[in-house]
Amino acid sequence: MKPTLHNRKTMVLGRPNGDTPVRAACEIIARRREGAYWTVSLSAPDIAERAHPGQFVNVAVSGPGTLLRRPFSISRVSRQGPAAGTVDFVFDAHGPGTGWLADRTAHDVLDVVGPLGNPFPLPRQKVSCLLVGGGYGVAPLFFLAEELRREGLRVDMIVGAATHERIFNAIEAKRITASVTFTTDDGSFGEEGRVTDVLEQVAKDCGTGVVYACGPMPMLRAVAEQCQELELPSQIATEEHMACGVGVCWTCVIPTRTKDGSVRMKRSCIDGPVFNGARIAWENSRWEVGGPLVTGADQPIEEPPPRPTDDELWGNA
Amino acid sequence: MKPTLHNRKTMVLGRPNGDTPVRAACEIIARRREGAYWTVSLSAPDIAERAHPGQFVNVAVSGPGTLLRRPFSISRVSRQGPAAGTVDFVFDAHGPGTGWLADRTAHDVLDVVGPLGNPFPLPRQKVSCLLVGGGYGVAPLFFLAEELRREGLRVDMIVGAATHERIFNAIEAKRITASVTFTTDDGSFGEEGRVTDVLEQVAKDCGTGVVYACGPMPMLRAVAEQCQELELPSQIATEEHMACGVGVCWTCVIPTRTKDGSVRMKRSCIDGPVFNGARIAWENSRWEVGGPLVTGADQPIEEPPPRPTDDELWGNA
Amino acid sequence: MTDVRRVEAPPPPVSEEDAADLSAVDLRIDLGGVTLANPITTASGCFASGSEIDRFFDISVLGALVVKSITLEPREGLPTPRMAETPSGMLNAIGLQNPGVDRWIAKDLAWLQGKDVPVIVSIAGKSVDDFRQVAAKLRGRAGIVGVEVNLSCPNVEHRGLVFACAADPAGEVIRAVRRELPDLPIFGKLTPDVTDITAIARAVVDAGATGLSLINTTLGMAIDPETGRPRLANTYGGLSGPAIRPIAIRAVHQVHTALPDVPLIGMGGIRTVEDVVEIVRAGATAVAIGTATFADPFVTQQLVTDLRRWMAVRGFSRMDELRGKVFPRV
Amino acid sequence: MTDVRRVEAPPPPVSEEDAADLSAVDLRIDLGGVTLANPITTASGCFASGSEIDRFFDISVLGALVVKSITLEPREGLPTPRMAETPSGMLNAIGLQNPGVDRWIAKDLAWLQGKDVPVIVSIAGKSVDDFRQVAAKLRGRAGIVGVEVNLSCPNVEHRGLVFACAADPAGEVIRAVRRELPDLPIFGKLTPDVTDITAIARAVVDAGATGLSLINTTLGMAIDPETGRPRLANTYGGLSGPAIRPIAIRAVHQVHTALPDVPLIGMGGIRTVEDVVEIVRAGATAVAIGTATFADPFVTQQLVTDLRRWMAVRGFSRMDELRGKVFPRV
Ligand SMILES: Cc1cc2nc3c(=O)[nH]c(=O)nc-3n(C[C@H](O)[C@H](O)[C@H](O)COP(=O)(O)OP(=O)(O)OC[C@H]3O[C@@H](n4cnc5c(N)ncnc54)[C@H](O)[C@@H]3O)c2cc1C
Ligand SMILES: Cc1cc2nc3c(=O)[nH]c(=O)nc-3n(C[C@H](O)[C@H](O)[C@H](O)COP(=O)(O)OP(=O)(O)OC[C@H]3O[C@@H](n4cnc5c(N)ncnc54)[C@H](O)[C@@H]3O)c2cc1C
Ligand SMILES: Cc1cc2nc3c(=O)[nH]c(=O)nc-3n(C[C@H](O)[C@H](O)[C@H](O)COP(=O)(O)O)c2cc1C
Ligand SMILES: Cc1cc2nc3c(=O)[nH]c(=O)nc-3n(C[C@H](O)[C@H](O)[C@H](O)COP(=O)(O)O)c2cc1C
Ligand code: FES
Ligand code: FES
Repeated sequence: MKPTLHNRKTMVLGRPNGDTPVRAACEIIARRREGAYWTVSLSAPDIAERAHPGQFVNVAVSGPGTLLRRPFSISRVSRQGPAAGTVDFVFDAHGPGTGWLADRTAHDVLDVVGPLGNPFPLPRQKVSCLLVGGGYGVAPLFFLAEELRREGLRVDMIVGAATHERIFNAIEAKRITASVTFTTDDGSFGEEGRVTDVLEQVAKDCGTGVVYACGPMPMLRAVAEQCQELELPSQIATEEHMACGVGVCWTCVIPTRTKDGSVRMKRSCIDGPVFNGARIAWENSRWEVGGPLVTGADQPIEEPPPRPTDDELWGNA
Repeated sequence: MKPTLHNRKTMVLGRPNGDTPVRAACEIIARRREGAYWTVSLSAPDIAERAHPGQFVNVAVSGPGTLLRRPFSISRVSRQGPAAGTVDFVFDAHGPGTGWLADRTAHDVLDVVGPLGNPFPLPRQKVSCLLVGGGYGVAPLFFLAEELRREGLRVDMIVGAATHERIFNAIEAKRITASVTFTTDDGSFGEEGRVTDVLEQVAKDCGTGVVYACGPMPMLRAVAEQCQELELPSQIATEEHMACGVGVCWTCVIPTRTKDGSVRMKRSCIDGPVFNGARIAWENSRWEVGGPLVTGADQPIEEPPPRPTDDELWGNA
Repeated sequence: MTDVRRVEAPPPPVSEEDAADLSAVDLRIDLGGVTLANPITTASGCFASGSEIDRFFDISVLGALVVKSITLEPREGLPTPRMAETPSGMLNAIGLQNPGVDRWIAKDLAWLQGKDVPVIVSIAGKSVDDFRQVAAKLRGRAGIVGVEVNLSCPNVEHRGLVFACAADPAGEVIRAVRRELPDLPIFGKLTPDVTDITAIARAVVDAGATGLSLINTTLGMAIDPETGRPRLANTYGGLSGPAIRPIAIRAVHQVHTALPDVPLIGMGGIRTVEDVVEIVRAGATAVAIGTATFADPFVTQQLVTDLRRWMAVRGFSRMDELRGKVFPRV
Repeated sequence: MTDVRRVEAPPPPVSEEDAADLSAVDLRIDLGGVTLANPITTASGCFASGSEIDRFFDISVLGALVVKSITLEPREGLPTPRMAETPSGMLNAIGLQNPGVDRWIAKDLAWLQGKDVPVIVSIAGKSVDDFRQVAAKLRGRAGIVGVEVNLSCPNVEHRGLVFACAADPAGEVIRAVRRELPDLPIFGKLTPDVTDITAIARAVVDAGATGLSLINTTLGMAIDPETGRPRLANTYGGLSGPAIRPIAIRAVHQVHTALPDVPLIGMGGIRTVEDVVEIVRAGATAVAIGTATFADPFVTQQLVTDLRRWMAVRGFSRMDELRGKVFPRV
């Protein structure tokens, strides 16, 4: 039995090499309310070092009878500067696990496994990127936007939510994008409607080459299906109930289509959570698109520009 | 449906009359370490008002999978003065429930049901009282000692524990008694040995008329059996695993002997926890007396003085 | 999940608007021909015969009270320890301690008759004739609206296997009780520890039971790792509490699906109003609260209030809008 | 009770004195003729085929690895949601998703053969012949030290009842597998959802099983009170986790008492070293960890360390000083 503990001081368990997840005791450095959400910053140098946009952390929560961890997308990591070694995530407190998390305060220690899952693949071509986020799904897109900009790519954003309060960090969205369009279901901020009501126009205006999306599953389905109709490549960060988060239980599957057209259930925690939107077999999923979201989808697309193939764009992802 | 909430401000549920238990949200006013134990003071005016020595509170504890409350003897109540409306209990942190309690701090709120159980009956005759306590079982005897002294009765004490560290509050024991004898198993404080090694001599020296005891069950058995041999009336505060604490589950039973000699399983939470020591059918219980505890028990007692009957002493208790 | 244990702040005073909604909710149920004011009852053995909890609140707010199982002779039960806590549950092995039917009638039933609460008497026995004799003594007594037959007792005439483990002995007991009590609703109480609970359910109903109570505890064991001693004096005991709720929901749903017209008293780990709604949706007509009372003596009273509010807020007005209402996933 | 979830500080560096004690502990077990380095194994379906957890630690520290059940044909399993959390437990309905035995041998077994860990292959099927064919394909493969026959699968030839619900079909499956694998230890995996688990256990052993694995999940259900939808797409699912530990301890103790010479792989809610000792005392030879890995991917590795230390501190030196050691209460 070799010890797998490579860093006793900060209580981290895992392999010392840099491409595997670890389990770490992470002190909460800061927590703050942002609109309807909570942001937590953790001191987690081992996770920060290994994390890429689209990955998630799996956090142990407490409370009577709670057993399983709760997955949250990584919304930011700092590798340098005063906050070096921190990992942030953003959450919506609506159930017992997230409720318990909302009661934590600075200096409390969380038990975290991460980073988990496959990150968003970055395009291998110089294309303009449109990031579509709903609710707290916007947060990890900020982390992605940073990386895309570091690669010298144009980033536009569509940020949607039910109400103004649920628009996550509009200021940051404006700061890091070439353009941002807001939508709310009730029209209390930005355009009234859903992200898919503006997607086609925004994509046209911004010369979008690829779409990235994160948010509620019905929204993701609508975005992915619209992208397919618009012949826009998309990468979708999915969300399915996860028991383990590490690939051993097969609870978190998403139906995907292989190249020969058959449907395979892929584990979103290890083969995802990011999937190529065109490969998800949405019609085999339980996610339904709400009525208003699909309007406009049946209009014919004029002048389809030549598009790169998936292989050209993502390699094997 | 009549509301049974009679005091909204402090969140107390129960009947407004003064002889029934309540359920109350109780703020921790203070907690402190005393030797091997923790003392917690709760703001619990409704419980303080109704409590008598020998009764207990049933405290909800948390932690994964914990369901049942934990019973603790009331060690002190204040009805007047600056600490009016407080209820104290003393505990030994050894398991998940008591471990969780040890992590609470001032201003945390505990969910408490009490006061529960039958109190120690006070003698109806002017007798000298010997209080025998083991471990944390000493704490509720302080509450009893106060009441006995208020009745003008002489109070002596035997305080035993495994080690010096586990002798609860020796200073207070000295303060409130006419005499106190300490015993430790390892001789690190007071006499080396068990409480029962000194009981006969102390009782003789102090002219003891009645014995009250609280502590671990094997000690209680030894004390009760020794008292019976010495023809000393005894009142014993028992401790049995309790699921409900309020008399509805029948898990907490103690075998007692009726006047006709048959054994009846009595609920210690509602018919006890205090029982007349001579009525407990110890030989039907699971409690065994450790070897050294019973030495001396087979010496004949000389000159047995005339003793009051149970009825004369306790009435019906 | 939702096993909140802190004392909650009492609900804010009911506004006039709310009050209108609350009064629109009719919690009454028909339980095998008897109308109860609401579906909240007590699980046998978890509420004694009512007087202990009546110290906390007036127990007449409950839909009905199911008392601790009563046997022909007094029983002192098993040695201690009789209980052990387990993750989100507990084990018990009490051994049916009770004063015997005669003393129970004289003392406990007499007290209950002074309270305005419908009583369902749980009866137990070691042989078919035991059950029959207890039933006979209950005939014609005021206040009793039903009998629950605890079929999870060891049958001394049949290798000590519990009656509810096989269709034949379970049916035999019900027939004997039915003969003595032709007009009272009779509920057969089943154990989940069987290969096919619907087969036993069917046999018990065919034998004359009005309805079924499910589930009794499931058999479990715990051992102290240090000493190697079983945590219960009886070695094995019954597991109850939130841990078994998924088993209870499954059993109620299976039996309700097989026998949709049979009234069910559902129980097993019910603690919150969400749990009550869950088991009613699974098919329960009435809901019995057991172990939850140990954690909170007020829980049954609270659930009556909470259920009314839960329904009012969502626009439900009658229990049968919820009972058995499970919708397939799209 | 002891379901600690915080990351614990690592144990202090082992002093020389301690080291002496630790080395005095021999964790080896004999599991049906095969020697394993320690009793800690994985529960089928809770560790995939090892490579995912090998990212966290070297899985060769484990006594053995029981892989996810493999069927003849690839299976994509059931729709989602496939899991729901319950008090101290979870429900799952995966539907035996797996790549089929051929692809499993080519990819997963090949990977495992590169690791130094004994493999027990869990096999499943819809018919007796399904099991037989999978078994035949495993014959003579390196690295495989045993086969676990998942008898808790619905038997399509017999009204969809699971094989382990009756003695005859369970025995038939074992006989078929035994014919194909005359020399390998075979473990029959039983469901607790039967009236008499010892009867099934006996039938499975009589049919040629070397040992038994118990318990599989117990059938449960959860319903969303708001929507009335079952929380699982499959309506019913298997309950696992600490909630069912008392049922597992009881089943292992019952079967070990009835069949003391039969090696048992015990499982069901095991999470801490105290739980491991508890189920070994109940009668388990090896201990499989399931749901606990979901909460902590390191738990199996940790338990090997913890078990050695637990024994050293108390002066135990061999597993058979603990196995089956339950002492009656005085
Ligand atoms: C890859 C991934 C990334 C996520 N990122 C975020 C994030 O950045 N911020 C955020 O607020 N939430 C995120 N979620 C959802 C978050 O995990 C759930 O909201 C959370 O688990 C709910 O726990 P609860 O106990 O508060 O609520 P409950 O709804 O009571 O949870 C009960 C059970 O259902 C599961 N569950 C409930 N909702 C979801 C959901 N939407 N997705 C998956 N499982 C769910 C829980 O894990 C738990 O097992 C993410 C989920 C996944 C799978
Ligand atoms: C009437 C009464 C008064 C008590 N007064 C005190 C007191 O003043 N101070 C104090 O420290 N302790 C007292 N105890 C014992 C105290 O209740 C237990 O130590 C405590 O419940 C242990 O909980 P745990 O989770 O820490 O430990 P664990 O041992 O893990 O508890 C597991 C289960 O066993 C039960 N249990 C364990 N030990 C005992 C015990 N000795 N008696 C009854 N149930 C037990 C617990 O309630 C729980 O259900 C009293 C017990 C009773 C019955
Ligand atoms: C301490 C205790 C005693 C019980 N006694 C009886 C009994 O006498 N008769 C009976 O039919 N069921 C008895 N039960 C079972 C309960 O009535 C109920 O079926 C079971 O506990 C499941 O419900 P719960 O999880 O809400 O407790 C008892 C349960 C407990 C916990
Ligand atoms: C998600 C999941 C998948 C499972 N898949 C299988 C399986 O494929 N074959 C099998 O025999 N048991 C399977 N089981 C049952 C476990 O092997 C084990 O018997 C059960 O979960 C009890 O152990 P636990 O409480 O430690 O999880 C599965 C359990 C879970 C939770
Ligand atoms: S959550 Fe377990 S495999 Fe994905
Ligand atoms: S603890 Fe329930 S009756 Fe005493």
